[in-house]
Amino acid sequence: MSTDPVPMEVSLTVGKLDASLALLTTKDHHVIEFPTMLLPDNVKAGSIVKIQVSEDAEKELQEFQEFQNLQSEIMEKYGTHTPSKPEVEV
Amino acid sequence: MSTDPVPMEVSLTVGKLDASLALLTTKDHHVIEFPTMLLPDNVKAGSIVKIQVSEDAEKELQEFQEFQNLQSEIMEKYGTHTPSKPEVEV
Amino acid sequence: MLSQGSIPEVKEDSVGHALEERKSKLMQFQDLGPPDLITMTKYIPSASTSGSQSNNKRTLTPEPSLGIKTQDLHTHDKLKGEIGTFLYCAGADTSDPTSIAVYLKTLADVISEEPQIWFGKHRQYKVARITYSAWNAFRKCDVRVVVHIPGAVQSYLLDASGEILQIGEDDGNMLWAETFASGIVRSITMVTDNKEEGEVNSVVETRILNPLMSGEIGDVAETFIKLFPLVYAKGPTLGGPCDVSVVSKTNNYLCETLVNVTRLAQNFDLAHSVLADMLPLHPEIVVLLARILFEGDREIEAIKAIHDDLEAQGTSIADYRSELLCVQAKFLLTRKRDCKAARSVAETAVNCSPSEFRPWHLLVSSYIGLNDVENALLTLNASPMTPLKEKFVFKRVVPVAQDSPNLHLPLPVDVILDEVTGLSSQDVINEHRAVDASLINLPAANLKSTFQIAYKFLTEIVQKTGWEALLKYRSKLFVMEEEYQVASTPPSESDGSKNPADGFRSKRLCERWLDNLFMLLYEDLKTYTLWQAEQLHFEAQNTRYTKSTLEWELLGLCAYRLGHYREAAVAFDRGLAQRFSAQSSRKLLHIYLLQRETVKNSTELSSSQLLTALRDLDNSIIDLCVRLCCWNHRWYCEFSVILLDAMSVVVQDLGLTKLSNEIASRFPQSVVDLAQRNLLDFFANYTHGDYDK
Amino acid sequence: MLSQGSIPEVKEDSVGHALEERKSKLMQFQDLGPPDLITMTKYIPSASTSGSQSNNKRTLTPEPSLGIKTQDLHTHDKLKGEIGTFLYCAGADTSDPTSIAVYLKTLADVISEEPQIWFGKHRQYKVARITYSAWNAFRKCDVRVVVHIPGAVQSYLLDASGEILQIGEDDGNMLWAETFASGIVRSITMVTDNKEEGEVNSVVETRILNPLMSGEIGDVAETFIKLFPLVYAKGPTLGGPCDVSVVSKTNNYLCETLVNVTRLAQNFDLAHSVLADMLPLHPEIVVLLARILFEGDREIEAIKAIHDDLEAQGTSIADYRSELLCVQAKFLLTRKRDCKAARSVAETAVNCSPSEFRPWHLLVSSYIGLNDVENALLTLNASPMTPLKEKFVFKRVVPVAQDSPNLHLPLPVDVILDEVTGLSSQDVINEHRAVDASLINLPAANLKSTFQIAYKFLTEIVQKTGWEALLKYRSKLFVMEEEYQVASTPPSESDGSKNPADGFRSKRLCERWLDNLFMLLYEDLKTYTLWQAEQLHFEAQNTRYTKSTLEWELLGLCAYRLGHYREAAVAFDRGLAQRFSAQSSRKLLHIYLLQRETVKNSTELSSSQLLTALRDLDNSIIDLCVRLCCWNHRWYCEFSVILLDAMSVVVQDLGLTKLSNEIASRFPQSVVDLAQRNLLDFFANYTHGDYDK
Repeated sequence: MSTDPVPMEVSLTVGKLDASLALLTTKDHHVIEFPTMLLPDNVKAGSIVKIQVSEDAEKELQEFQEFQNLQSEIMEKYGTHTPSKPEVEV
Repeated sequence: MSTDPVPMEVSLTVGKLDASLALLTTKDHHVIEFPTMLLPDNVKAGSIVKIQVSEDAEKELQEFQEFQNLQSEIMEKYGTHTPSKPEVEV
Repeated sequence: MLSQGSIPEVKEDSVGHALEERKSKLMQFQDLGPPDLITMTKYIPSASTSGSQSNNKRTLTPEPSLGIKTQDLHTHDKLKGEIGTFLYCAGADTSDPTSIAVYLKTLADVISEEPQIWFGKHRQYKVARITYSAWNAFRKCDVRVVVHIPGAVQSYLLDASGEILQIGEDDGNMLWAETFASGIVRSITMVTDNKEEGEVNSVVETRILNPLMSGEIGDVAETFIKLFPLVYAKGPTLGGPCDVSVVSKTNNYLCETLVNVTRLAQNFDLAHSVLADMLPLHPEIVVLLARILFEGDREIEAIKAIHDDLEAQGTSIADYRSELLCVQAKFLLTRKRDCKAARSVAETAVNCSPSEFRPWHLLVSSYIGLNDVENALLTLNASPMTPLKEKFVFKRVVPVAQDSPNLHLPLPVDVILDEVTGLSSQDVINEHRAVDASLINLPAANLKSTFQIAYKFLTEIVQKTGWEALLKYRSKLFVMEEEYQVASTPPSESDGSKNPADGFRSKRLCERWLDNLFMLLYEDLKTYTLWQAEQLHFEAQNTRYTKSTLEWELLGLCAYRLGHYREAAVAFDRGLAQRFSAQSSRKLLHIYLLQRETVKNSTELSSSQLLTALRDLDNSIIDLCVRLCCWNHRWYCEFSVILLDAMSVVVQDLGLTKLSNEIASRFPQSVVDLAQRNLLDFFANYTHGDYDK
Repeated sequence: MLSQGSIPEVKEDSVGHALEERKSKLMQFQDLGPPDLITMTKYIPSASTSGSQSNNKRTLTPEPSLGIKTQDLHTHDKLKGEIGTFLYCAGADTSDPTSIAVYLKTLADVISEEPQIWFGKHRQYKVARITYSAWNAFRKCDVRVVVHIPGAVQSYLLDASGEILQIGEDDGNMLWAETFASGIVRSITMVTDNKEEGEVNSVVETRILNPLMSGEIGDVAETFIKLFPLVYAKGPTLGGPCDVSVVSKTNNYLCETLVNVTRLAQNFDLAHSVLADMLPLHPEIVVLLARILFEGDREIEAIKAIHDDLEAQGTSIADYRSELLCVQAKFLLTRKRDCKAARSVAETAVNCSPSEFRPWHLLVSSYIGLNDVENALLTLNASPMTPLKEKFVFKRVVPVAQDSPNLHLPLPVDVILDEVTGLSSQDVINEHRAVDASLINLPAANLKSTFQIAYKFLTEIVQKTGWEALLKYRSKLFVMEEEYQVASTPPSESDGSKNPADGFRSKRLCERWLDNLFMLLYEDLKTYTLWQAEQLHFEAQNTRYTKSTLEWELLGLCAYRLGHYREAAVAFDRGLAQRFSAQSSRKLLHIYLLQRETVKNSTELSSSQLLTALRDLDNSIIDLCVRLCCWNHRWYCEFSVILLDAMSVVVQDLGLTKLSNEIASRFPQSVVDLAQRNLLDFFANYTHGDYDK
């Protein structure tokens, strides 16, 4: 049912950059504010960078499970009548 | 002299997304406004994406040369005394 | 107990001016709009006028107002000595024209019943007509009721451009429901939104009533909760708290008011059942349901409701997920101090809604709770601020200068507590003039909205680290834009290889506002430290350390901002020993309530020690509340959520009877009556709390 | 030829009020600040006062003003019938206190020399003192000169908080240089920044002089150009055009003014040599140098300067690269119509500075030139707007209502051209009342700053595509936020696989402002089409199509916005045949100048046809300019860049002598004198142009 993840690749020109943000432009006139920190070292105004984006299904599932676990823990710890629980369970 | 290009890779969670922009957050609390269009299909709120950024030195050089060529053309076409030119050249 | 002394008025330049001014500004009203406006035409009756008018006396039944024109409503033969006056009003019952008319008539009667002291002279005024204008914030129209005395009652409607609208027969109920709800949200929000600022209203010509006690028919809180589903969909029209960047159906002033009204009236069961009925059609209501359950101390049900909803969402993320997670995170943080779980939940909320302040706020708070200073600072820096948003306050519709000769601000003589109601404002002004400028201009005192909250976090962090260590964290984590610019400017002869800005790669830009907060913190810390050192020095020399009440207040506020509550209390206390101050009293009240919590949860006290400590605190709280109640009354304000919330704690300890006796034993009768009316009666007759009656 | 009729005044509520008001607002002045302020204290002399004062007559030499206090300067024994008045002024010579004092004295003499018609009565006023306040925008301080008559001249300085500052001996020259430059930039910018709006100044109580003609000593343009390097570094303090989001050293009002002054005075050589001297220390000056070279028609040098600088930059990108590329792209686009090269250059400029509007603006324009509608729309949509920026206009420092009884607005009777100076404003108001509301409220007329520019592009696109095709492009390229939300809301029963929003992936979100511009365009097109159809219908029936002048003007403006200049000219022409209108005249003037360009470049006309066409156009241009010159004079304004630029074109054709004769043959003497003074004298004596003298 679900399609294979197709990574998107796009080439961008680095415009003005300051300590926090760089302005990147694509060939078809999108502008992206990108954290300077996430750019490779040595990148400066005028550089061209390639950005590849792909979905990380595995990590997604892992995070979802962690979230579910946390929610179960919270429910168990604060959402049940702790005194009455042993009586029912045992 | 110049160091080898080291691609940066970062994992991001997709938050709210609308027709133009998606808000992505990194584990260490950076927020990126990213064009929805550049995300893979099927990505939705809650998805996790991997972004790889690398410098494209080849393309950079190519663009630089194209720019130089354009500037030379402009100079030749509009920046020289066209009538006097043939006399000198031939 | 309405008296002439409780009605502030402003004399109009010409009769009808205030209504015209309001009309011309309807287009500019946003969100909740302005307070209600009352205007009066007063005259001095001669034998002939009073005679000729008594013929056409009519009852207070509203007339249908089809095809009415505004000018018809307000032109009138000019009466002898005729003047126009106006005041603002909040909290009156605006659920239908008759209720409004009854209230207007009461006001008119009070003005007419005896000669009024009017700019130094006695004037036997009669009121020829009196009008009420209430902004319907849902429909963006002005609802107006005019009472002619003697004569008819008329009501009409102006749209935002000032055109008269017909009230459709079938639509009338909905219109009045909205008008009523607008009024409740407005009057409650004005008080609750400005809790931190002491509920101060700068528009002095305003009468503020307790909206939950002013119902002409029926229980206002109950009516409001029951009407809630009718107006729910239009809630976002009313705007929302200043830390919300995009209001949603469950996150706006209407919903905040629902929670506040339910808590004040202790009517959790009704709110729960109303919300539960809405849930199938509006799944996002679970956000409010959980809040109401927590407020009503039904924690387990609340936790289950959140859990079940999240489970049902699965991987398909609902719009309101972030809001729901915030409710959960807040519970974990404030009630359970489970900072680890709160951190995870808040982080997920941030990922869902990175552009909203609240998820970030909870994440910062969790990191502080976990003593993770670095992440606390990083997330604080990343928090999206809302610099353009302001807390809801009343604003003047008709401009009036502070010292306008048209301002009639009588002293309510029905309640006298000398040290409070007799406070000389000239003395206060003189104190102001004499105070050290650096103390009065401490900039952290003026922080607004999200910056105020962010500053609170910074003070919590500095309490853990101290100033020197905080500075080290700052320079480890952040780079300033200027530093970066300097570092990244290429040297004149480029060496072609090394980018000097690379060293900053691991740091991030410190947001300008955060940088500014660091500076404000430095100012506060400097003032605090200097004061403490000075005081120690004086004490060591056995010299008396004297300050004016205002100075003590400013020092107290500085300590309060820094979270040094004990030192703040000392300062407020010393100041209050010299004269009354409303601001010092409110802050001290808040500190006592915090101390009360600490005492109650303390395991180190014997039970008799505990009882004594509680008794002492309760007594101090009662004292402060009653004084503040007098102060508010002196300024035409009969409603304070700060006082009701504080007193409800004491009522739970002592019971109403004992509390009432306690007050009677300490204050003069007029004050006792006021406290009875504005505080105790509320618990006795307008709440579903478990108090003895 | 200054007369009492050319001096508007506002009577103060109390003497000194305007100066106090200005002082209290100094803190709020931003960027260029307010126009200069002149205040006067006038009195009616009696025999005794005039006698007692003549003893201490002094010369106009400024006194040193050390240790002066403001109150000393303005208290004065109260004189008989003493009143205070004020007006604003722009363009006066503020290069030193003596020049200011001379100007003030001239004004005072004009007021005193004969009885003034003052609110219907003749009043023989004398001026006791007269002051001048000029905002030094570089240093953010107010420079004030007071002339006591008879008596001394004093000058002093107020900092932004209203404190008196000492003028240091060594610093005095710099202070006055800045004050002078502030004044020039302010008066030139007010006119050039609002060219599109017809240079309209809404603060009627202002005298506007030609700054380049008002030098008390020396050539103002020359002085300004020579002073430029001294104030250059502080240029960004003055702010910049509304389409600039971050002002830079070479992109701000100071630099714009340099270019405008150089062009007006035709003093390219001086500007070039001054800039060339700055270049070694300030490489970014190449941006201005190239602009000046282009303005002076030294294209080849300009192109070479740009080329060499870019080559020197290599791969290390200078801060000003984007600005320099913009200058190049604009040249390619407007002078060479080389849209392909312009596109490439503009694209590189965008990549350098994606957050600035101008590179995008040039890219959109290139795409339009290339008939690439899709990319034109996409880049238009991507352009960063500056909604918070406004064009520089004069604002009142002292509030005065439109119909204030304190406004003294005399009719300058020295120049009479009945149809212009005698235009009845009541007639215009009546026309206004009678006009169709839909015509008067066409929203595109009120577009500001970058939105105005973006709308221009949209009209250029629709001229190429037509409305229907434009709509198709729109829905092909863009999705509206609402559509996306609807499409991406999951169906109640999720099918778990398909995201219905996927279909929108190839489209982008249409910005709200662009969506709005589409709607405004629709309104304009509807109005235009309806008018044209109606007119055809009337003509077919041989019925006269009658409209008021205001209606013709509104239709003309609509056609003008849509780029239908021929139809616009017809409308303005018909309207002007009925009565004078300044706005219609200015727009028609602009259209004639465009037509003149077209005729000159036409290859289809024989040389005699061409000469006749040019002659006709020149005559029409002269006619409009002279009328507008009278209109401006009637409203106390003697300076218009629109008129100077238009006339310079005609002067180049005819020469000054012929032009002067032409005007003399058509207009009455007073008008001829005015045109000579305000237009022809400028070319003759204040420029370096190649005109016969």
